[in-house]
Amino acid sequence: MSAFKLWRKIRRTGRTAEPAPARPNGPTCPKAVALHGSVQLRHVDAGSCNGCEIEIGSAFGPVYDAERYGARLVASPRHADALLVTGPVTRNMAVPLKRTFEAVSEPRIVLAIGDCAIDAGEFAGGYGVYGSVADVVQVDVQVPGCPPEPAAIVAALRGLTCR
Amino acid sequence: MTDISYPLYLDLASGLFLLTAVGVLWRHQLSAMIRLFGLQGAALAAMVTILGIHQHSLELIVVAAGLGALRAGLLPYLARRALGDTPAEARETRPVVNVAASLLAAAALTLLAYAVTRPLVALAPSPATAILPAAVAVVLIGFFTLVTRRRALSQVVGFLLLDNGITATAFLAADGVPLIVELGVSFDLLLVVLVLQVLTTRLRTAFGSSDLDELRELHD
Amino acid sequence: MPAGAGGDRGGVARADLPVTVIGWSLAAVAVLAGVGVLAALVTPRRARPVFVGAATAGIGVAGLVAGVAALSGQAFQARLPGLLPLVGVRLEVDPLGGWFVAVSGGVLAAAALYGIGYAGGGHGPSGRSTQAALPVFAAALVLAPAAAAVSTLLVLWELMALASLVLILAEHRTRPAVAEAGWWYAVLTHAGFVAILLGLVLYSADAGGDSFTDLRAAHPSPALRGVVFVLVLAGFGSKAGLVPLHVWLPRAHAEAPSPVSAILSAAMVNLGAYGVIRVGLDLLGGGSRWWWLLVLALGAVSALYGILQAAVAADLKRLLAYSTVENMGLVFLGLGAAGTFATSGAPALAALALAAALLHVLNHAGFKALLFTAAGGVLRATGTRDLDALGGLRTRMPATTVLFAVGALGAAALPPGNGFVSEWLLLQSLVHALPAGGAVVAVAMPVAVAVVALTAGLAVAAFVKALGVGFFARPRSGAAASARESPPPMLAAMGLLAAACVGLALAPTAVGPALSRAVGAATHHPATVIGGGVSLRLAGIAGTMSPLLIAVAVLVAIVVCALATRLASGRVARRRAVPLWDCGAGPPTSRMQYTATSFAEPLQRVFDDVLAPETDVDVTPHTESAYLVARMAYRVRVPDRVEHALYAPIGAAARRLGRLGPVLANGSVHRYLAYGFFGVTGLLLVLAVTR
Amino acid sequence: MNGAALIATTVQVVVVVTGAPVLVGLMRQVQARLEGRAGAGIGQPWRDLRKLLRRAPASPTGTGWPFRLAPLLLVGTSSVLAAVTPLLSTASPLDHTADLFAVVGLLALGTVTLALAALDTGTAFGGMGASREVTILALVEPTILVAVLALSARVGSTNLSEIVSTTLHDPLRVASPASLLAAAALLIVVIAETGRLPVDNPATHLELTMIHEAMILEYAGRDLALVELAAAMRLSILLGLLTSLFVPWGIAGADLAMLPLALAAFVAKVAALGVALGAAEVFIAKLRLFRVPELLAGSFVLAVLAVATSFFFLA
Repeated sequence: MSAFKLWRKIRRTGRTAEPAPARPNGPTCPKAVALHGSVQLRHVDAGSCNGCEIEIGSAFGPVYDAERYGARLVASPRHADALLVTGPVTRNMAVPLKRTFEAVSEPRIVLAIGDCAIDAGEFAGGYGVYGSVADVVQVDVQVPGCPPEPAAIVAALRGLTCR
Repeated sequence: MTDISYPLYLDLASGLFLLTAVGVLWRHQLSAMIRLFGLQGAALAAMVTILGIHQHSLELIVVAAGLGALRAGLLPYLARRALGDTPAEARETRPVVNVAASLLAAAALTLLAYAVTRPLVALAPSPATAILPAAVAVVLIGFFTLVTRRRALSQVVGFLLLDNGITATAFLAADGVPLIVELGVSFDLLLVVLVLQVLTTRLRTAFGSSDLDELRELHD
Repeated sequence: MPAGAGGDRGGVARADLPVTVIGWSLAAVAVLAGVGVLAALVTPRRARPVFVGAATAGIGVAGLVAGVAALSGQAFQARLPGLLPLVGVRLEVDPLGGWFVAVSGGVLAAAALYGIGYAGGGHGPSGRSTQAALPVFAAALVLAPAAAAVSTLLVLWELMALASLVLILAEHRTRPAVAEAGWWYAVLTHAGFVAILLGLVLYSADAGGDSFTDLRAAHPSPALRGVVFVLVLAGFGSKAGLVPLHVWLPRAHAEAPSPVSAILSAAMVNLGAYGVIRVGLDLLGGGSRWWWLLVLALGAVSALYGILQAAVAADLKRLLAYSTVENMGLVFLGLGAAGTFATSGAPALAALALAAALLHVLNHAGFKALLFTAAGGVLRATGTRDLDALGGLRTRMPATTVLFAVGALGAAALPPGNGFVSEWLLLQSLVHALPAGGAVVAVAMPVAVAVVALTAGLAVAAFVKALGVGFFARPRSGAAASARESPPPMLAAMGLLAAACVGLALAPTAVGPALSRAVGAATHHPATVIGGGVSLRLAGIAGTMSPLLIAVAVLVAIVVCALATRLASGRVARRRAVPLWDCGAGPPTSRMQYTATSFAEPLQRVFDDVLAPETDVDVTPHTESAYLVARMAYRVRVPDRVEHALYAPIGAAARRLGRLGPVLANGSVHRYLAYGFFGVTGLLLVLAVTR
Repeated sequence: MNGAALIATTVQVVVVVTGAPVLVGLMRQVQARLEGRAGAGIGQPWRDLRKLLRRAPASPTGTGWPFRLAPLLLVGTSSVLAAVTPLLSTASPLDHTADLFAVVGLLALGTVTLALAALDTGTAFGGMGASREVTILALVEPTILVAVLALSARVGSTNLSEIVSTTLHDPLRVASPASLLAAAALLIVVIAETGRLPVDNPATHLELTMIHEAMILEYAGRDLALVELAAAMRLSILLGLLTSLFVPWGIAGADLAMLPLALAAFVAKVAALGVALGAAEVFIAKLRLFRVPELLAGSFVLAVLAVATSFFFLA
């Protein structure tokens, strides 16, 4: 029975994805040239308040649907081309972040999502905070905002996949 | 329908008839069991209808209609009523024999049914008797369900499977049974369900669940 | 070549000993056995294994020659009246016997060569008695299938049992478990011997002569035939390790020194199958259907139970031993199917099933000898058989790893392995039986197919575990980390066995004619069973399969795919070495790896009701608070359930019986004399009354 | 005949290799649409593969030839399967090479190599994935072989082309209970073998729920591309095998003229089956690992019923 309910729901809802904005011209970072419309992302929470996680979640949700541009979250950095790093890097997460970065095969792209990732933001100078993402690994793309809009995240990803 | 396709339709109906029985063993959800039982009633009715059309006997078709109304309509409805909507009742949590084992048992029972009915089929080989094994298998599986399930309601379903199997066997072995017998059987079935509904509601109000093992407590 | 010596030894009965290849090689076997024993007694401890090993290898080669000669069509019969009091010795090698003689010979040759290397460096048995027992065992093993009379067979059988017992007990000083294993073996093998003795003596008493020709000519009553068959089946079944008579096998094969394990597991157990074929099909000529359904059921149960235990075993040699139970089960399943078809009027299918069983005997001998020798190399190098403590041998013992992988491929019955070919034959015979026989067959065959399939699946699990956990990944203990590759003689022996496995896997049709002859000798219906060149063709069945082409195709596909990826990946993309992905938290230690136990846990959970594993968790809390856990120990062991359920009560009964002893024998001489007196008078009394 | 057959076989392999990722893309697209998303388009898996092929493969510390060899062996066995199964034409020159048993064996061989590679990495997740994979493999075997028995009992041969052509010659057989039951049983088996819902979730990120994914966590770049390609190929081969066994219409014989038609029919059938599977996956959730044996026991029952009916309805 529940299957029928679900089917009716699907029928009534229809398509929720918003129409795609204009397609970007050319990759925003040089390393993205080899990607050809497909980027696998590994998400690293380096000590975020989970605001950015929620936004990333909705960026991959039905409304913004980042997957339609060829971006996909994967389970292992070995499968990834790029890292989505959020939050100020805490002392405990500095080494893991570095290891994760090294586990991604060349060429690696790092996206710093949110103000905290760009410059430790609110938490700058906190006793448990190591610093910004750029203090640990080199950052290629920055998505400012606290938290950044899903649209901004999607735009950054489209900058990599050029779709 | 043509005589070539008649055995085919009969086979398909019997296949559904048997599969629903296996499905009852397969599922944990009591509501699903009841749904499968209803489906089986429909398959039974279809089988009898096909027989009726093939033998051009109106009586059989009427009986089939009655069977359909009772087995696919009324009994499942009553059973669902008896089920109520308390979540504790909704699942056959831990049957006496776990599901995988009872499925293997079902396979063994089917093979057994096929083996024992061979002489019967050999007596009068015809499309109708050819699917006799399926009916006997349903009888055995129904009995198995009756033995190995704990919930009162799943046992009722098992009993109803048993009766479906017997009915099918009767229709396939002899060319149909007298209407009155069929009605009698169905009516006392009806009674069983009504009684059990009362009993389960009582049990639920008394103990909050209808695990039959708890009936022992009624003694002392 | 001591064949010359063999000549004047055979002179005892030159009158009716036709001078053929088989004759010479059997004589050579006898002589070499004597030489071996002599060498074991006189040579110094250091050199002993070399001489004895050489003699044993010679026995093996001679046996191989004799068997191959018999399979190529030569016949041999001999009667040596002087050799055994009263009855004399009758030898005859027909293709059926030749098949088993050849298998035993091949295994013996390789295992003896292996033993020479194994004994080096103070490993393995080098005691006088043990070394003396080896050639005797080998000779008995080779000659037993050549026996052509009940008395000869029984003598050789008992000789084999005693010699093997001595060999199994070789290391009883160092490990108490060995003594226990020997005890189990002694009890069960002698119970089996008694059963065979009873059965065959009943039979020959009815036939009025103990040579096989007399037995073939005899026509005993159906009841007697049934009794004889059941007795003989029990006896030979205990030798083949059929459930529930298998209890000795995992202990003995695991505790014996590795070369001996190889011989036991690859050669000796086969004789159980030989006995059932010889007596059931050849001498008794088929009999009635329920015999073979019984054999089928026993085989199915053994196959499933054996492989289940193997799949959850954490001890490498125990795993291999249980897999022997499984494979013997498959062989008996084939025999049962063959008998069932023969008795329900489908001779072609019967021949096919029997061919499958015989081929599986050969294949199993090949890969099991290989696996046991490789496991012996591991044991020699690391001192442990516990898979949970192994691992990382791929880098330390590369050759052994590859050889073990070859054997494991065969044992897992995956293409292109040699085990796959015989299981394919078996399945073909079972699948096409469906229209053949009545309802019984129609119910039995799907079950049999399902059993074979489940067995194959579990075998895959067991050997993925053995190879992946035991040899791959990183060492789980210091012993495994400091392992060293085996010496050349051992590797050479393993190489020979591996070559045999590969040959059998890729060109099974090469043994086709020999197989057909052996089957013909057993069923008295000479016919070609399997034929074809590159691809395997069956008589009367449309199924075909070509392991060689499959292997070639896979190789070609791999090469093509490698080249294609090279092209597609372009100039970039050089493979780079990286640390393991550790989720960012420090490098994973070797203790974080899956062990054999954890690998088997899901299967153990699925088959909980069958295996009934024993788990116990003990928690030691902190001294200050009962809620803080200081240490937690989790232990799980899967005991042999049959042993607990069946043999414990018997043992208890025997113990109760034993308590009568002190009552009867209280040490007074008069009482003992009185027993004797009353015995004699009672006997006389009985005679007086009956006469 | 042989030349034509050879061409047909090569076409088969090429179609499977190129089409398999598209099939996966199609299934993902269907799911995306049902979830109200736009979807990445059916070409996306190929874009991923193209990119992965250009990226550097990694060989983690302590891994050796088993880890290196597995991807090649996976693709190798899969392409051999694509060659021997009658997807487009029943006149494959390799038909005498491998019958249904051999096909099952080759499938298992592929799974085993991947499991061994996962064990070779010596990580906890690799071992976990391998252990679960071989457990499911072991439980799936009986269903497959008993279903094979049901299919080959009437034909009298386990050779695929014979089964297919026999079915072509009397279509009524397809609707018989025996073949319907066998089809249901094999469908469940295919779902389990290819690691789809409800047995395994191919899109999961949670290591502890993984089966197939957990085994390939260490692969990167080119190796990963090969593994993904092989997985897609196995899926499409198995779906193709199902269609060939149960709805074989359109499969060509030895003559090349029929080949385009056969190709169209094959693509249509497999696409339809894939869409159905993909849509069904939206409605169901993953089973607990220890409920999977119940599912497989159920499929086994179906297979046994198929055998029983196929034998007893002969009378």
